[in-house]
Amino acid sequence: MAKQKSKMAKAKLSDEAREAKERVEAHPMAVPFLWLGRKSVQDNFIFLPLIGLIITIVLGLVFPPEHEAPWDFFASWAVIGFCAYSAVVFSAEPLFKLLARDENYYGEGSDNG
Amino acid sequence: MADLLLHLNPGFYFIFAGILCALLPVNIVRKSLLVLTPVFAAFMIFQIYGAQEVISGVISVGPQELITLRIDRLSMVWGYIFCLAGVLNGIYGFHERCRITDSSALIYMGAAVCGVFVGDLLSLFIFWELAAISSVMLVWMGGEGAYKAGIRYLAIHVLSGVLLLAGAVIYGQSNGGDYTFGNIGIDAPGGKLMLIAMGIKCGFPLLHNWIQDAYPKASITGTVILSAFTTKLALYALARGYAGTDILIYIGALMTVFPVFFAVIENDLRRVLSYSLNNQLGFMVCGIGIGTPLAMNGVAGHVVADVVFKGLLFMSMGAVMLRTGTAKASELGGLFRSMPYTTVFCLIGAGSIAAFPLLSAFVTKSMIISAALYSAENSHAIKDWIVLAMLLFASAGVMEHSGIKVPYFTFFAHDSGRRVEEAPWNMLVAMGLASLLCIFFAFPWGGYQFLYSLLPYDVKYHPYTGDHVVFQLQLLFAAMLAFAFLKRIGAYPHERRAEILDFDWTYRKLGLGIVHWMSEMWTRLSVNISRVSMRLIKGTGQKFYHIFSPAGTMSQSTPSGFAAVLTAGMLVVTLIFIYIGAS
Amino acid sequence: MNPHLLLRVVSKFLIPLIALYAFYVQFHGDFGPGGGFQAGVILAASIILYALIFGLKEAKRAVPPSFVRILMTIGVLVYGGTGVVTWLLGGEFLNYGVLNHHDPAHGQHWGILAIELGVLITVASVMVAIFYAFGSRQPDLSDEDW
Amino acid sequence: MSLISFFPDWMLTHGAAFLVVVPLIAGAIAAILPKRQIAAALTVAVSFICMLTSLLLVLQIIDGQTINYALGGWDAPHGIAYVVDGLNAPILFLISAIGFLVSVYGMPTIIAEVEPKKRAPFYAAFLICLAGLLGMVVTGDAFNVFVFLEVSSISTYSLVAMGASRDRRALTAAYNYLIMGSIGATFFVIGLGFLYMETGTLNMADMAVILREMEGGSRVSEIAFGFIIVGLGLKLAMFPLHTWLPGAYAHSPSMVTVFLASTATKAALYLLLRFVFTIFDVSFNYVFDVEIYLLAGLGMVGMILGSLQAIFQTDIRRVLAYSSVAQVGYMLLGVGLGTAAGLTAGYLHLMNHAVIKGALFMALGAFWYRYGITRVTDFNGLSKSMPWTMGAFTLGGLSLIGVPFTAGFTSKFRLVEAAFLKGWWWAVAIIVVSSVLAIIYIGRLLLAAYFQSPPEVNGHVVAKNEAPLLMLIPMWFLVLLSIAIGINADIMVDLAEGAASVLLPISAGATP
Repeated sequence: MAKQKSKMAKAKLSDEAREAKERVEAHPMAVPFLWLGRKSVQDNFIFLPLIGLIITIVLGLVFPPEHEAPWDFFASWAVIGFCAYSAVVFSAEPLFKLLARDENYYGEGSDNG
Repeated sequence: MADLLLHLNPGFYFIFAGILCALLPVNIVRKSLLVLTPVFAAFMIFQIYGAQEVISGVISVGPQELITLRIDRLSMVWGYIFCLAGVLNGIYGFHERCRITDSSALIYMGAAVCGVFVGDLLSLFIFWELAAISSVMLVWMGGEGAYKAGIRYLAIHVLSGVLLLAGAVIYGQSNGGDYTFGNIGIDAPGGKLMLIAMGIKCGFPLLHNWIQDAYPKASITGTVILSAFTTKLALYALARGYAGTDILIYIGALMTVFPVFFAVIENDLRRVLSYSLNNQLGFMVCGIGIGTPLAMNGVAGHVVADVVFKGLLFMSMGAVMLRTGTAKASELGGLFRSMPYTTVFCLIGAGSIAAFPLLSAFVTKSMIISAALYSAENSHAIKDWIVLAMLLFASAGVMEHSGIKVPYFTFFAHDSGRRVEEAPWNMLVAMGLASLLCIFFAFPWGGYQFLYSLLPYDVKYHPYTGDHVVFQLQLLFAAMLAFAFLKRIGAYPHERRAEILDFDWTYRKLGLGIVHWMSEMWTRLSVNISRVSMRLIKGTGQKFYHIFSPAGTMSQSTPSGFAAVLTAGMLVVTLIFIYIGAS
Repeated sequence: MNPHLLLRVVSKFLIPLIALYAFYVQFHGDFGPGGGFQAGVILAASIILYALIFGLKEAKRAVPPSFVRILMTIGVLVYGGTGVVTWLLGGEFLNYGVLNHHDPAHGQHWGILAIELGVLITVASVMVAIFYAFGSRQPDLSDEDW
Repeated sequence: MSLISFFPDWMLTHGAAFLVVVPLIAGAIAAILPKRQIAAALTVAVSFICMLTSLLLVLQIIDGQTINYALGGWDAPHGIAYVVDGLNAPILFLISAIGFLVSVYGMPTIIAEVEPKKRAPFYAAFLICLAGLLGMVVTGDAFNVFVFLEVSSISTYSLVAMGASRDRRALTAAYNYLIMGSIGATFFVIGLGFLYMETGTLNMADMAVILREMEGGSRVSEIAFGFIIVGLGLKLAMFPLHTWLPGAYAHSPSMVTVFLASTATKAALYLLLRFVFTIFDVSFNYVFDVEIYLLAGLGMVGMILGSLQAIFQTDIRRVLAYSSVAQVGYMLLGVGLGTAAGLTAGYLHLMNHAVIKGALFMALGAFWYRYGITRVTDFNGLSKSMPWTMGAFTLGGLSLIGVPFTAGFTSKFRLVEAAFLKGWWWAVAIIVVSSVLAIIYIGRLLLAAYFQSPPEVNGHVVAKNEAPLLMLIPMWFLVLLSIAIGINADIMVDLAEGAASVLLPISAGATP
């Protein structure tokens, strides 16, 4: 438990240290938004769409669709979105295996590095 | 004089300016021309086009009349958006000092504008080819790898032009010499040829590879310019000639879906955007296929929106490339620290293409999807519902590649450690303007109404209904959730450098291989043949030489005696002819 | 002892007669057979005879080649000049009728005489010139051999 | 016509005779002039006067008028008439204008090419040749044609022979030409004799009327036609009878080559047109037969074989001489088509070819003048040593090939069009093949001139040595003229159409 805590503290510390370093290098307008780069922020980003999704599903009950598709139910668009997205992402791996070749495959060199 | 200007296709201003630019050594003048010409052209369109269709500038070439100016509600939309894109591109390329890019860009824009405003197929062909030829210069400015891509690009576009011409000639001849460019339809003579020609330029499935091949290899500004015109010109031609052609619905639906899969595995972000471009074109082609006034409005509106937000995305990637030297997702990341403005603009572009409410695609793409929905409701046909499903799937797919992948891997994700400068001011201005437009076109209080007022048909459509907003957001949030979720569980694939095969493999590898193989075979064969053939050729040549050379039989200074005999022989021959003729 | 003594004596007597006959043919041309061309040939024949008998050198002294060349031109000029004169008098080229404004027939006479004279001069001089040209070539045979 | 008002009235009435008489008399005078310079000045002046006179004639006939000038006041059919109409007026102008340009061009070259003693006679012969050519075109009397044909031919033989001081082969060439030319003239006069026997007149217009009344006449007139065609064919270098031409073009002095190439064959071709279409008539079966099979056929054979021969030549003048044989083929094809379009194209090509070939031979003369170049291999790097002359040669060569915006293109294009109209697809193919061959023989020269480096003499690259201005100006005038025709051929086309309308009056009806 303590170990975990110290690990978290360490992570936090390194985040802070990194941010301090970045603050010097970063664009002045970007300074207030450096927290976006924190790991915790990125990890917890998931809650933003989750909350949004829940709200819109609820609102979907308030505003029923005027034109219904045969497959429509109350959260159908959410399901479509989630499934379609996941399908695309999961298809990436096999597709990559199937289609990816070395960058110099056509013998024209890799463009722009 | 002013009267004359009213009969001049506004595209010619671009071409004149382009030729001028080719000769002008002064950079600042060229740049101002690049920005001011579109403004002036747009002003002229405004002057020429009242409310009625305008047809003028008829030039007679031999028996054929070329209508060089025809503005109606359909072409007007394209004309304005091309001018707008011209201005944005002009500002965006302000920092660049390259005479070739400037002049060819202007000529290219001019060709596109002319192509949109001409009234007959032959003129269309001329500008179709001019656009191809002038734009290949932009590809070639991209550096080393671009040369071969440019050649392929040119070959494909010239092929497209040839098909168009062939179809046009067949069509015109069967119409009794009437080449007017109106609704053609797939069943008209030559209609299929022209459809394929436009299909090539539009990136129909299997004909699309030139987009992903050439655009990412063009120069930074080149890509931005290219993205706006060629495919949109082809869309205009489709909208004009093939509105309501059923097969376009399915082609379009297919076009929206397949690029999604390529985009997800592609590493080069400009290539990702090219696939995304293809995918957006799919929506519009589908809309043209549906062909109802609402769908056509959706197409026209989405063209406007697409030129702006796709331009914006390409611009932001261009800015990144300018500063970091690469557009590969695997090499980038965390750039929001260095390029905050670009990040914001890119996010606005991504939001627009993903059709977030209050951003432009929301008010345009939804018209197409609604039209698909209505037609499916009317027909109750399974295939129409499938089309709708494909479109919805593709909408989620858009969210994946353009809405999330492009901005995420560039500006967030794992910090690549690159610390670079913010984009130059002119790029920021161009991107800023484009972002404002993205917002303006979807602005619920006056913005989208303005956009709709430009559209070719008078159809009432309200994008901001409660259910529409809610369900669109549902879709998008679900997609984002899926992204975050997959990322979290580590299922989201890492970006890897690779060359992704597409249909162009058939000609870049298979075709080339066949050619190589055949030439190899030919070499072997010719070793055997050569001895025989060489002897034959040599023999013939020598025989010719013996006959015709100065020392040869034909050329020896003929002795007068022989010449006299020849003359007598000639007399005999003549008399025989006369005898035959007289009797 | 000159082998051609007889020839010389006779030809010396004949040559003026031949020349005179040439002029007879010339001036009689518009009444009877004859005219400038024939007259020119006859006149040339007299000179050529002279050259044959007395040698080319002598003939060239009597009628110098440069003189012959000029005569050729003069003949043409007389012919052409007549035409030009008719022009100047207001007629068509070679329309002799205008030469005498009282009687066109007289004009015709004058004109044809002038023309024939031009022809005579040219033909005679060209004949002589051709003869000179051939005669001036180095002979392949010496004088003794024939 | 406002231009006409610049000429004195007297010229209006007497122009036709004036045109012939002036160079004739001047030729006689030139023969005895003591100094070359005076003779040269006289030649330039006279040819200039001739050019103005013929310009006047062209202006007078341009609205379809015909000028009849009765020589000596004796009216036609009895007297000799000089007739100027749409057919021969442009040729008259062509001959006299080329004569003027050539005499300017010749001023430097004659010094280099002709012995001092022979220079004045050279000019005399040139003027007489000019008079002969003009006379043979202007006259309306068939026998007078023969007279002037001989006048021009005999003076041409001597002109060719005067190239002997440059190249001894000129003598054999002149001799060959003499034999062949005499045969041609004899054939022609035999034909005239037969024709006189048949019709009893020597006046062309009269002959035409009588022959039409006789509906082509008997065997006598048929044989007359055969002799005339062969005789003229020889003069205009119709394909198998062209053997005299390369030698005569290759070895005569440059000025003579230019003059011959641009005018002599053209005048003969004019006579062919005159005899085939106006004196005889294509409605006579035998004429039609000869026209459509023999003239067109031999024209096309000549187009191919002439071009092929041009490719293999090593002497540049022979290259162009054989090319002339090929180009005559084009004109004959136009004649053979027999339609108004074909005749227009053939006539246009006649004029254009005179301009083009004149320019090309002028350039060759300049090459010889500066570097003594006669062989194709000597062309190496000429673009660097004589840029202006080579430029003229290049443009002329392109025009000969028939590149768009040159004179050669306009006439070839019209010829192709005419062949299409008539439905002679194969003729189109042959025109194309011949043009491709032209690309080869001209391209060969251009490649050497532009992509090889100039030869070195004693380790030094030969110095740049441009031709004198007196040669460059006429050369470039012709070259620019050919470009101008290529850009706007309206005037030429009008003239050619006028000529075609003389040949095929509507009343006589076009050939089937």
